[in-house]
Amino acid sequence: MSEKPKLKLALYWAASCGGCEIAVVEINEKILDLDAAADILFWPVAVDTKYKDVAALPDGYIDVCLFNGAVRTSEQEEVAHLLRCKSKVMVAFGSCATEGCIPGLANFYSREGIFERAYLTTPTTDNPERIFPQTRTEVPEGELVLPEFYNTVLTLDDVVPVEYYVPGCPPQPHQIWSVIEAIVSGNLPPPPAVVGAGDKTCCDECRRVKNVKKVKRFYRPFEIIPDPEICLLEQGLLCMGPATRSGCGQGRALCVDANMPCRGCYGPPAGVVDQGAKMLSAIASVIDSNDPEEIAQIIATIPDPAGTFYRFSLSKSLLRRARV
Amino acid sequence: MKKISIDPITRLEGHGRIDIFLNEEGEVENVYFVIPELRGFEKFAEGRPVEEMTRITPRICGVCPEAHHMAATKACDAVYHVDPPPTAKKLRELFYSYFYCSDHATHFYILAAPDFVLGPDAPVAERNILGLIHKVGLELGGRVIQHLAESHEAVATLGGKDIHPVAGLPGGWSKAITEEERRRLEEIARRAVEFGQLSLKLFHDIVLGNPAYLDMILSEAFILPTYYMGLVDANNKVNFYDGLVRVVDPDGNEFVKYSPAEYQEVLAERVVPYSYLKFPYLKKVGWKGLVGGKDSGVYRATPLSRLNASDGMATPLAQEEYERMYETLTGDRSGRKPVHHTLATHWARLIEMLYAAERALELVTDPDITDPNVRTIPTATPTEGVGIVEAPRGTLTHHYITDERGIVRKANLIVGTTNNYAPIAISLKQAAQGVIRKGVEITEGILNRIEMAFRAYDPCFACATHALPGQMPLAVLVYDAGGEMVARASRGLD
Amino acid sequence: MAEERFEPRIIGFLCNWCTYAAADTAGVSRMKQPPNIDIIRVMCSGRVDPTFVLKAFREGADGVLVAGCHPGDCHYTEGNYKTLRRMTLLRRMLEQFGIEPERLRLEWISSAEAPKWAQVAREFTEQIRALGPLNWKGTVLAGLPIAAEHVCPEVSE
Amino acid sequence: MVTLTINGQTLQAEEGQTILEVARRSGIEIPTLCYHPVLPPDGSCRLCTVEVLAGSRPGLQTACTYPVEEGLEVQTHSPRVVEARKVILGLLLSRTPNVPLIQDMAREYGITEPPFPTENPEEKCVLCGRCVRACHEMVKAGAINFANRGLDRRVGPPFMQKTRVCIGCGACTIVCPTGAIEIVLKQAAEYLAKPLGPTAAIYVPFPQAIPRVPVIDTDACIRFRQNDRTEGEISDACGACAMVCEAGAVNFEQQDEILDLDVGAIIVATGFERPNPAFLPQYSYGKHPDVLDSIEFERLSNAAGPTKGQILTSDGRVPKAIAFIHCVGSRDEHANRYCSRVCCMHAMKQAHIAKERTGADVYELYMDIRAFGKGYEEFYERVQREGVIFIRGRGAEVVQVGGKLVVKAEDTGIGRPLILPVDMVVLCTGMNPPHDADRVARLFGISRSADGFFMEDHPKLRPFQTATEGVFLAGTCQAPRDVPDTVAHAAAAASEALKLLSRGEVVISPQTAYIPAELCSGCRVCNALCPYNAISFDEERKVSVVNEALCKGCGTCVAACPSGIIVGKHFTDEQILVQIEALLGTPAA
Repeated sequence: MSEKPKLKLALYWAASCGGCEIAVVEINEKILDLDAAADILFWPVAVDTKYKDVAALPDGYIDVCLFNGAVRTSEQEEVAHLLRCKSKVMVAFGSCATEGCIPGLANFYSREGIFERAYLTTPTTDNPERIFPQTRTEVPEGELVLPEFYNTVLTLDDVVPVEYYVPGCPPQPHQIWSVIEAIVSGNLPPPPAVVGAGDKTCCDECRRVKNVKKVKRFYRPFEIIPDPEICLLEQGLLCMGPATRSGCGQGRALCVDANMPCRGCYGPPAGVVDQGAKMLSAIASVIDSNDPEEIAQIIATIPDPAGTFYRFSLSKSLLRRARV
Repeated sequence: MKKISIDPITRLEGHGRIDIFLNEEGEVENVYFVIPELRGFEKFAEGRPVEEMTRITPRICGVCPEAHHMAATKACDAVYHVDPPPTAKKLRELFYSYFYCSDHATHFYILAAPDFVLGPDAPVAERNILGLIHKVGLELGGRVIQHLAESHEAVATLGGKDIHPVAGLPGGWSKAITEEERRRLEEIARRAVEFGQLSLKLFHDIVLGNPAYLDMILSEAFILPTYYMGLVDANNKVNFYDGLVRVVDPDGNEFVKYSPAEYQEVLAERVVPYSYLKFPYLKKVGWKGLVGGKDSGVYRATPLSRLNASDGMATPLAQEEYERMYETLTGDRSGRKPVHHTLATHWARLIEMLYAAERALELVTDPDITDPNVRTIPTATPTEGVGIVEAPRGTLTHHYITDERGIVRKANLIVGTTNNYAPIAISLKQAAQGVIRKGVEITEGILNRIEMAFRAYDPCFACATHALPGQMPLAVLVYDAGGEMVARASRGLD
Repeated sequence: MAEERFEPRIIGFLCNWCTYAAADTAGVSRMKQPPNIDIIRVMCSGRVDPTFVLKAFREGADGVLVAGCHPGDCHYTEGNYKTLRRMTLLRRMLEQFGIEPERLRLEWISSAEAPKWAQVAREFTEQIRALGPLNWKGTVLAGLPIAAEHVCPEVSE
Repeated sequence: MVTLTINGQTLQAEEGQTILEVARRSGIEIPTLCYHPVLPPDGSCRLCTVEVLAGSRPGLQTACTYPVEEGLEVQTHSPRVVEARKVILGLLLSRTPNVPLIQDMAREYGITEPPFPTENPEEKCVLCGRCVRACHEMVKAGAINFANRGLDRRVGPPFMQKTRVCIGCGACTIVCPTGAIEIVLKQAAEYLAKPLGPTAAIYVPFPQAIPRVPVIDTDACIRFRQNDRTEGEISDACGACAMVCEAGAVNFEQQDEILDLDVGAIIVATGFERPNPAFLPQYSYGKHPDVLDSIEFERLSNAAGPTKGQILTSDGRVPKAIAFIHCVGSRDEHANRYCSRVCCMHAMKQAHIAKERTGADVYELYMDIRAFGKGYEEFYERVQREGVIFIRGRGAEVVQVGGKLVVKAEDTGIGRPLILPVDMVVLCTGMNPPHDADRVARLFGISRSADGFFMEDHPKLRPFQTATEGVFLAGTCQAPRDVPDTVAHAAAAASEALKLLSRGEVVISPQTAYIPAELCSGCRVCNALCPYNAISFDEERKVSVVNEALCKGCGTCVAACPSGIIVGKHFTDEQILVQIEALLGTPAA
């Protein structure tokens, strides 16, 4: 790869936790190979780039932009547009940019609800004048500005066209490296496409024994000590594995290996339009009863259907948010 | 009046923007530190099963997800009134110690060390981990990368996943370890202890050995007397996983010592209209605005704070270094506590890293550590609970109130960096006042000196997105009285 | 009344063997029924993937009707029980999305029950009319820049 | 083979046979008392004494114990023999002067008065020991035996006490020639007294039964009851039926067997279940012995039945009035809503027979007469002509008034309540689906209609086919129907099955599910969902596989597949999703 002119790579984050960057660093010694293979534009430590300078770049100057984080503020949307213009290839990197991830759960509530909780009703809050953050604030010395906080968490491809998606919360380092290699060697599939993950579901990588599923009652993870050999769903634990894309563990399902049910961070597999709906359908299907009463009782043992089935994908779901 | 806006990443989320206003004399009039980011975890926690908080809250921060995972796990224990088996507790602390090894190393080598090793005035493009490796040589660089890799490996082995771990649940830990895993973990712990000592040696040689840096550390611009907060064990030794929260006043006297459940009596958070982040302060002292000192409720929760708030370290090597640091920093070598040197935080961080490694070694060689009994099934009706751990960037508090089914009705979170919002703002103002003078040309180096004050806190806003490898993109905008920009220097996309 | 009467948009997923036939007969026998229900035929109510229901709401349906054979009477032995389980769970989840569970209705109508079909069609339409519009696209998702036209910002200076 | 002569007549006989057997076979009469064909001979009564003229043991010998031999020569009525028998009969008559059998035998030999003083004129037991042998040799119970000696000799259980050893089989009463033994034990008495049930433990279910072979009621059969005693080991008790069956057809070892057959078509003809009218308490069924259901009446009027076809009340009288109540448990929201389709006609048939055989007043209490079949209406008219009284009005209640049965009903013709005193009530019951029809349905992948009968694939066009290709329905398992309709239905099913077999292949609908193996992750969520077991799991490749020959295309698995890879041909997700978009894209109708 060294013959070719060095690749111009940009990493950028919006509404995310930073785990995606940490994951990039966790390619460990390979970080040096990355350094050798590509020029990293504003991976902010790496280069000094002003907004102006970026804006001044010719469109498509950047080869690949790895964009992580959801779009939650006016500022993030604006930058997404800018980077889209300057990048040949836009990659939604990680669960947030791809499907909203856990911060997307905020879509069950409104901006007002969130503000009220954060700035008024939390027990430690001290806010006698009932102040809320403002996009513009006059202070004695002048004016201070804040970006607008959207009512709904959006995904990157809501606001700009995206060529590739790298799922995962976070994308696992071995997958990141495979993606980087693909980028550097130009072996990317035709867009739009999901890269850095499998085509099947977690169950394919999961090492537990799977049998015919019939569930009489669902359990919460702390309620039972599951058999380490058998499929967790069969033991009544709501495991999102069946409706979750494979790829997190090389030949295993990471969370399930730790005796904890999958929560779906790699998003839906290829064939699935709406991860939550599919998981709901599967879960309901394995309920072992035909009696309406009993069915209701069994379903009552599922504490939080929406928050479980859409743990990571609410922002990309069909309904996208709750009506509040 | 002139306005200098140190404007890191104006349009970037998860970072701060610093507006500095100058008076006609060109002196710093005032400083505003703005956080344009909010995600609302406290709201959407509502309606979720409380045990899921251990898997939801880590997404507050991908840099210290282990801290949120652990705080949530402990809060869940409290909510369900359940006491985990001893081995479960040990596994949790073991996991947490490896996490400290990795997190402190990440911060020191990737954020801080470049400043000291390469010098504050080195070109930005070099002032990063790669530059560092070139400077100190691949051998040490390799050790750094190996140490990070290994401590991540340990965290993953114990927690199921290294970033956003999953093993914690009310009443225990989902996964016991095998003897084979234990042996590998011990090996990692032993190397981590060596690495901790090596890092301190590096700090001594390069930083303390260099009078320029020592002066900088000791200089007025980087001294801020405040209250200090930290978690301590029964003997008032630093502890990250469990214990009581101790707060000492700027003179080092114990101000309060509280259990997690009592946090509401001690802490309050001030809302301001120009930032999405609230300013926590000590309720009893009260909110006096952005000033330090004994009369202001402003406190700090950093590695240095933890050391200030404690009576020492629970492991021998760390304790030795602890004493050395205080002797060095108290002008009269009295070893008196507390010390207020913001930049000494780096030193404290390395001491904590060594402690974490030693602690890990203690735990991983504990005969019970491979005991398969790591779960207690909760039986009590869930109600309410508070969980507190020391996140690397400050005391982390999770508070949940649930219904009888264990569904979260209310949640309150005071995350690590948030504790330091006020002191950071103050430090920035000090630093600015220290370096920005009439007629001084604002160079990149000037900026970096201001930023160093900032970086000492290892800020991670909204326990938030962390510029990685970690440096705050920063821009200084110099405006004249008319508000016209007259000078600018910046780094990062702004 | 002055303002125009609200005409609900309803999607009906009908089992080929019972309700679809019933609806057919109802039509052929000139039974009075509202035009608000648009019918999608499936071989069995068990084919109705919750995705379809959510899709219908997302695309603007104010109500969704899923109808199949009476319990014990399923052409495929027990597909309708699976439907019962799915719709029960789905209704509960819709509540979490702020959608009244009544907007999703499950009915058992055999091929012989054309009058019942007509009656359900009338009832359900009125019920939804009473609940008022849902119009997800037009309200909840309104104003989101979803798949909005991407325009490059002006290059300053 | 040996040759012998009896009374000068030369006969062939087999080794091991006794003189008695040979004589009887050849129609030569020799009186016997203690002899019983299924009991080992005893020779105790000596009535069968004959005179052996030539043989190994010449002189007077008991024919029942003397085995034939080459050149044997026997006289059965020589003067010596007659003298001997007179003495024996004299003694017997003196012991049991009032037993008709003994009196008759004695009279034949000219003895009318007991030659000796009589101990006890009521004595019936002749101490022949048949009962003892039956109890020991046959029943293997050994509950009774001889006790005491000489004049005090008698038969009974140990110490003449009730004994647990007796199983109350009643065998002793059956073999006793003089009726000296009376059974007091309930169980056996009840069994033998069952009014309409079989009269023995081995019987032919009904004369038209095919195959027409007897069956053994193992609950009643002595041999099987003794099995229970010997913890399941085959006991050698009784076996009388086997001894007398010259074809040697009786086989006690026969067991139920489960056979695996590879077949190309299956005809389900599991029939209906006879409703028990007891669940309609107003009809007093089971409370009064003369309230019968149709099947019981059929049995009663059956020439091969317990009464040889005489229609009698439980106390053996010829009824003077009989009421037939139609629609019992049919057309009734408390029971089956549907019409039994058969009870009108069988009620009329039974009324016809009742009228014919008893001349009683016969009432038919009906809701509507449904005589829809060929010749049915005509039969209806005929029965009316015969004087059967038809009253339109459902029989409301059957009560006992002073031991007599009274039927309450309403005559809707004249709009008056009606009270009919009768001797016998016949409840015309209909047909229920078998109680375990659901299990059968699941087994064959058949569905059931709301009434519980198996559901045909199409009410008009595929009335005996099912949704499962190759599985057909015949007769009342699909719906109540009478004999001609059942025959037609069954024949149609049979011919359809043959069509299938001759074609050698099954036509399946194209709407099937398909799993692309390369995409399946083997979570097995779909496995339990298929009502036709069309989805199997390939342990090798760890993927689920659809057998398209079994799949009916309902799409349940498609909707359930969490990885969204199962394709529902002709009803794919894509197709349905665009339908939704199209429908909602257009303005409301």
